[in-house]
Amino acid sequence: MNFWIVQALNGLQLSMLLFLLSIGLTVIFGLMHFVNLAHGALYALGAYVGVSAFALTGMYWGAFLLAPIAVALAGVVLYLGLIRRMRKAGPMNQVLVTFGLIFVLLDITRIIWGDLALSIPEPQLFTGRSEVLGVAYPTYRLFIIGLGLTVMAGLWLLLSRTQIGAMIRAGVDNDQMAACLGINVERLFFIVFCIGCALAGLAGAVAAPVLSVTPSMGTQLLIPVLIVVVIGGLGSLKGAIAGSLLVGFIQTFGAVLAPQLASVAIYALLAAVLIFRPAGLFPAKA
Amino acid sequence: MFHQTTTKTVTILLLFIGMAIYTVFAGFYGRELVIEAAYLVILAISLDMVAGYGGMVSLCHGAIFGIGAYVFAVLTGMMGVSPFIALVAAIAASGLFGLFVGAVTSRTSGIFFIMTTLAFGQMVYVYTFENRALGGDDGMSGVARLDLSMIGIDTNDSLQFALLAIVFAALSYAVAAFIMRSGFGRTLVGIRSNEVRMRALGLPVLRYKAFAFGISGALAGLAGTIAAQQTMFVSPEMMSWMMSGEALVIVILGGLGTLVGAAVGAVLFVFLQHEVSEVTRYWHMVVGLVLILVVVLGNRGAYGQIEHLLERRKKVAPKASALEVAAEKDASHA
Amino acid sequence: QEDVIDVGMILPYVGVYASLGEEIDQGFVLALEEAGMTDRFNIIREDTEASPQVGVAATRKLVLQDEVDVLTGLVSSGVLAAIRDFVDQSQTPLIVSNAGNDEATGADCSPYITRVSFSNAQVNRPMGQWLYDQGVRTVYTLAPDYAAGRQHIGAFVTAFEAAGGEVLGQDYTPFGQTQDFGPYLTTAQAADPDAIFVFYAGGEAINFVKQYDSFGIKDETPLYGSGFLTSQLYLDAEGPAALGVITSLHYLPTLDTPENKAFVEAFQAKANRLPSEYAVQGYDAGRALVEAVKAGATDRESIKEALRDVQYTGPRGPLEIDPATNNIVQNVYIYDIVEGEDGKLTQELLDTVEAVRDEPNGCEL
Amino acid sequence: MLEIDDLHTGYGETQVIYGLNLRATAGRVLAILGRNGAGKTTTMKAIMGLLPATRGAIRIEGKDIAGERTFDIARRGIAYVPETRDIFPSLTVKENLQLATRLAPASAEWTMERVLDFFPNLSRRLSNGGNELSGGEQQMLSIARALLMNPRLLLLDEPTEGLAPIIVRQIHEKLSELKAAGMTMVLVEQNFGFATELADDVHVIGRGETVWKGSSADIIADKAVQKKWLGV
Amino acid sequence: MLEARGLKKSFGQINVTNDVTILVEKGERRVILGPNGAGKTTLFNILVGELKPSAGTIHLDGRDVTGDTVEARAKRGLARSYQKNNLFTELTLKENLALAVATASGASGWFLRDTLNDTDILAKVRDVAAKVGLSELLDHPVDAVSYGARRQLEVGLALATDPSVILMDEPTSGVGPEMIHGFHRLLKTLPRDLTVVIIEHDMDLALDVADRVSVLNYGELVFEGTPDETRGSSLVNEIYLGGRADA
Ligand SMILES: Nc1ncnc2c1ncn2[C@@H]1O[C@H](COP(=O)(O)OP(=O)(O)OP(=O)(O)O)[C@@H](O)[C@H]1O
Ligand SMILES: Nc1ncnc2c1ncn2[C@@H]1O[C@H](COP(=O)(O)OP(=O)(O)OP(=O)(O)O)[C@@H](O)[C@H]1O
Ligand SMILES: [Mg+2]
Ligand SMILES: [Mg+2]
Repeated sequence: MNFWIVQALNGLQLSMLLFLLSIGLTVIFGLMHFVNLAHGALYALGAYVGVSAFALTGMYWGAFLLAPIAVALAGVVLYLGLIRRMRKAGPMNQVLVTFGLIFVLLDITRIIWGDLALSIPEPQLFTGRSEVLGVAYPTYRLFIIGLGLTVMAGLWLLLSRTQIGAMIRAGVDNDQMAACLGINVERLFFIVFCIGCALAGLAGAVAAPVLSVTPSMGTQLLIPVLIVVVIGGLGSLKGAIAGSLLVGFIQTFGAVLAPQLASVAIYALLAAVLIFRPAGLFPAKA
Repeated sequence: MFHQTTTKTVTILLLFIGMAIYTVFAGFYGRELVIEAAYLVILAISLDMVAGYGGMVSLCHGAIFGIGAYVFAVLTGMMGVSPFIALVAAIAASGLFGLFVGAVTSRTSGIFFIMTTLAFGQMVYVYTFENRALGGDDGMSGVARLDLSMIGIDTNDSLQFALLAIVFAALSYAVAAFIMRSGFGRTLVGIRSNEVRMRALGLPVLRYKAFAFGISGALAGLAGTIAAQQTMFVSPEMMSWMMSGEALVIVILGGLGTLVGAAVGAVLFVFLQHEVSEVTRYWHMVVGLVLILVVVLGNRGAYGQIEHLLERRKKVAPKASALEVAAEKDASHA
Repeated sequence: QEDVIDVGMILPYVGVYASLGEEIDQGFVLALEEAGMTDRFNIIREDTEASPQVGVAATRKLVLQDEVDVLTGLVSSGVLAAIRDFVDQSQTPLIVSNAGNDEATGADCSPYITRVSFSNAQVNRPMGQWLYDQGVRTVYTLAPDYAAGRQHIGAFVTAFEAAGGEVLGQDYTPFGQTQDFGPYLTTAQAADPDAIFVFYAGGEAINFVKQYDSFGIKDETPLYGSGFLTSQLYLDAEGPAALGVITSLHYLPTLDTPENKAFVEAFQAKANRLPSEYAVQGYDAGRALVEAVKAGATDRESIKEALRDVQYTGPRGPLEIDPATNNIVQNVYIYDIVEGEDGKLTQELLDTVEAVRDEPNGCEL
Repeated sequence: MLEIDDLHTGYGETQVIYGLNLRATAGRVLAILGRNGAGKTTTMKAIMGLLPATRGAIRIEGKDIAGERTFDIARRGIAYVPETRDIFPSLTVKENLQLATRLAPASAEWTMERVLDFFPNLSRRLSNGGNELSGGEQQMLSIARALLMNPRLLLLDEPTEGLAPIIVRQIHEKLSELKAAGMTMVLVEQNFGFATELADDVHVIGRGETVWKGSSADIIADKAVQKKWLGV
Repeated sequence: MLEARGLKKSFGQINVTNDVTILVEKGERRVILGPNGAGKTTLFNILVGELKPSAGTIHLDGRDVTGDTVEARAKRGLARSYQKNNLFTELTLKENLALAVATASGASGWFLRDTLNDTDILAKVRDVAAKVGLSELLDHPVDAVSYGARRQLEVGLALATDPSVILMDEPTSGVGPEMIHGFHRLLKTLPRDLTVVIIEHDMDLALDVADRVSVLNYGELVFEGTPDETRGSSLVNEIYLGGRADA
């Protein structure tokens, strides 16, 4: 029994981590329909900034705060210098440009931080294990679960209580008409992009104590995160949540129940979902 | 829609002739580069057929390329089958796999299509990576090259093999161009433009898409057999999504939906990669910057930009209110 | 004036293995400098990017175009396997400075391939008996699902079962895709073994050690493994989580021998950090070449012959080339991680298994 | 209210409008007529800033807005009903409408309730996706959306297209009410009867220029103009 | 020729098509009227197979096609035009029409011959273009012609497949008076064995060409009759025309 509780927590924890990692992408890719392959690289950048911030402040929370800010700033630079032009250039060109960005960001992190794997320790507050549901579970992982749920709720509120979600979708559907309704699509996307980047940075800082910080961490993550977003269906927060839960639990229980198939499990899942639901599980109304 | 314009003909001829001349004068290493460029040309053309004309952007062409290479490698290396038969079998196998993927993914579109193809590609990759009988992650060596000694070609000679690879690339272009300007190719463009309408006009769209993907897969498989013969070695690396991504980058770099662009992109990519890596260890960054520049400076890819400048649709602009003029004419007849 | 010897160095300088390539390169150069023979050698570097295809191309270029006298390097086994036939056929001596696949000095051995690093089996085999002797009767094993992972674990398991131990379960985690080991750790723990034995390297090693610690399994089930798990390169990143982990490896920077002290000092002066096993492998590749040249070797054929007779005591202790396989014969050290005087983590030597030698395993030289 | 002087505009290298002049007086309805392809829509787009004016001036209450960004123009109180309706497909009907209320003042005349009252078809479809509406419903939604912006100037590009006669009549009544209430409108129509009944002034565009100006009554009387420029 | 019986379709709670039976004879001109949202387009979508009805059968030329795909029905000679333009926007008008002609004639499967260079196909393209008044615009891409021209192309694409039954969804909306006249003339000159079903709001045109008129309201078929009966119907007047006697 305990075994299954812990495994379920493992699944939930992985789901939330995936959610944190993918939410920035969902925001940019799902809402703006902008294919940002460099999301993984931004996440890695967040983790690296986290490492430096930790070294600087000696505190985990320094990393937690500075990483999102720094990556959002990187987002500002990227947006103004590049992304703005690419918004209407079509998905192929976006793929190419952000593919190029991956290379550039990767080498920049290598030049600054080197090739060796780095890491930061868990925050003092969340070391050790805590009792939940009768089992001892690593506290920091519980923190990740909690943070994931918080971000989820926050975004849910933001998108359902304000018109921002609708404005963004309108801008994507038809930016000329959106402008005719007085929406400053350009500025809206700028903000969305920066928020997406900040979330990538946050994910990096959160993942750093659990996963090692390496130059390749971003590329490694890109595929699972894309899978999460696509399985869920573009443009919906609900989809991102469903996608991360599905992928998190399939990965976890795949590893437990059929380890020899673990490596193909998520690809099989992706193929199956898209063959039967060609637009993902929760497609936006389009 | 595809038209074999003068610009295209001249560019592609210059490209292949240039490659051939370079091959003759280059050293051993230069020839290796030419061979690499040649099979990338084929791979990129095969991808451009479906991505550029059919709107089916595939992230499993690396895997299909790898299937061609592996089938060829297993047949010649492990089973001692004649390379000719292996070549045909490899092309058939990758074509069939393409057909299969095309058939099951044809209902999805856009990013969903990309991701489904990625899934199939990765499944092939992971399967190969973990399959000990195929050498697992270590890959497999002992691949044979085509034996063309009866027509006096020694494929073990680097110059002759490189020239042979160029011939294969040129043939592939010719085949692709021929198909793209046929009724089938036109139909493919129609599907890309508006699948729903094609269906309403009576076209069994899914079958056409699957078929196109199969043809493209066969070409990608051919590219794979050349790659396998070049190094006489295959590894799962060839099948990974990075390979597919690279193929896509090549196509966009050269100009999506132009065929010639795919070829130009491949040569450019190989050139860039090797020239820059001579200069700096951080050559990825330079290549990345070039990619970004190409897009920022025109969105059309290197060849696409040239074509645009040369052929800037002379006729495009309808003289204002052509319809109105027509209507007036009509009215006066009535 | 003696002839300059062209050395083709095939290493990954970009990609996941870039830091290893860098270490090996520095070690190699150090050996030449130490011998005062930098002028005798002309190093031509080629990047493999950890991709077999690129590796093959690079090797062919070095051999056919640059016509080097000797090749060295190779981090990934896949690249080694890929170039093996070509190296053998072109009759170019190759000094392997990392890639540990057993076949390279086993069934697929070649007189032209000499390995001064290790074989996967060599590093792990001693742990089988040793663990049993410590009273461990049952283990659960974990490793990434690729050829090297299976070899590392396989050698250990064979030896452990021969000694009388029992393996309760084995999991192979998807290579390069697994970042969260939680589910595997929970499963392993549920099997209730006396110990867990693993092979992980690089980023995976760091993730694994930290996650193992955070799940609190350490208190009940000790962690053993192949020494790459707690290599000098990753200790800083692993932090306190690595304390008490016991592994085996062919080199420790803390070895208390004059040869090692001198080496560590020289390396630190050059690179400003402690050398890892990779640095030593690079060093020994250079040193072996230096020894061969000192013995009068000048071209491909004579280098190949001279390499077989190389024998000296280096930083990792006495070593020689096994004429039966061309693999290195060396000590394997069993060590754990403790907190050093300066508060930093360091390796503490627990036991030494001397002169470990691989069986020919089908190699006929 | 709206004055256009010597407007030149087009699509990229294709010039469509050559020196167009236009006056829409406050509180009156101006109908722009012309054959298919005459450049009516192009003119509307230029007013909204969706196409750049390569020459000439577009003035709203004396202020030149040529070159201003579209959303700024919209915020000046100009609402646009495009001929393609341009409903946002991934938004529900309700969201489509809500977006338009963002900029409206609290005391706005057109509220959600009033609009839904006016188009009961829409109130039954509030939670449907924008692309799930029938063609006519989309047209209604597009008009409703423009009204909800409570504009000072309303640009209507073929507002009756695809509407059943009964709805056309209702819209005619409502637009007449709006006109009576002092709203300025610019109307593009193929429905000659509808346009001339509603409009005070009529401009006819042909080949990218204004080729005829006058009042509704004038053009109703002038069969020659109708035949020459409209093909009626 | 085209016989639909007992068709039902609902989206969520709403019945958009409720037990609709429409029997159209060969060569008949049938006009479908109805207020906005009555379910006219939905009916077309069901007839051509883009929507699956929850009940009912559809026979085309005596053959049950209820289970057939869109493309299969199109191959049997059922063509449609769309209310909302559904064109190959980045292609030229000629390419648009050629695609339609080639698909219908089987040339879309040609591997060796170019459909854009085929005299038969081009002749057919020009013929259709002339019919819908687009001859002057053949070389322009769709996205560079005016809205009215695009509406014409809608009809052109359907005609180009040489159908035996053609469904046209508001073909004249957004089209200027003289083009409407042209279209009116076109309808009159279409071969008499071609079956035509039109959704149309232009009453002058509709009642002039119709052999019979069907009126839908809230998904139900509420009226069917000749044009004269339609003119006289108070029901039609009430729900559709809005008390306008002059229609
Ligand atoms: N995107 C475009 N690119 C190039 N030319 C265009 C474009 N859109 C329209 N045109 C041309 O501009 C001219 C005017 O088009 P416009 O749409 O303004 O006509 P209109 O008067 O609104 O006609 P309609 O009554 O058919 O809507 C037409 O000749 C058309 O071919
Ligand atoms: N996919 C859908 N989901 C939900 N409701 C839909 C969908 N498609 C159509 N409807 C609804 O069904 C009803 C009938 O739509 P339809 O398009 O058939 O009307 P129509 O008679 O063609 O009207 P119009 O003359 O305005 O084009 C409308 O009220 C519409 O909102
Ligand atoms: Mg218009
Ligand atoms: Mg309709």
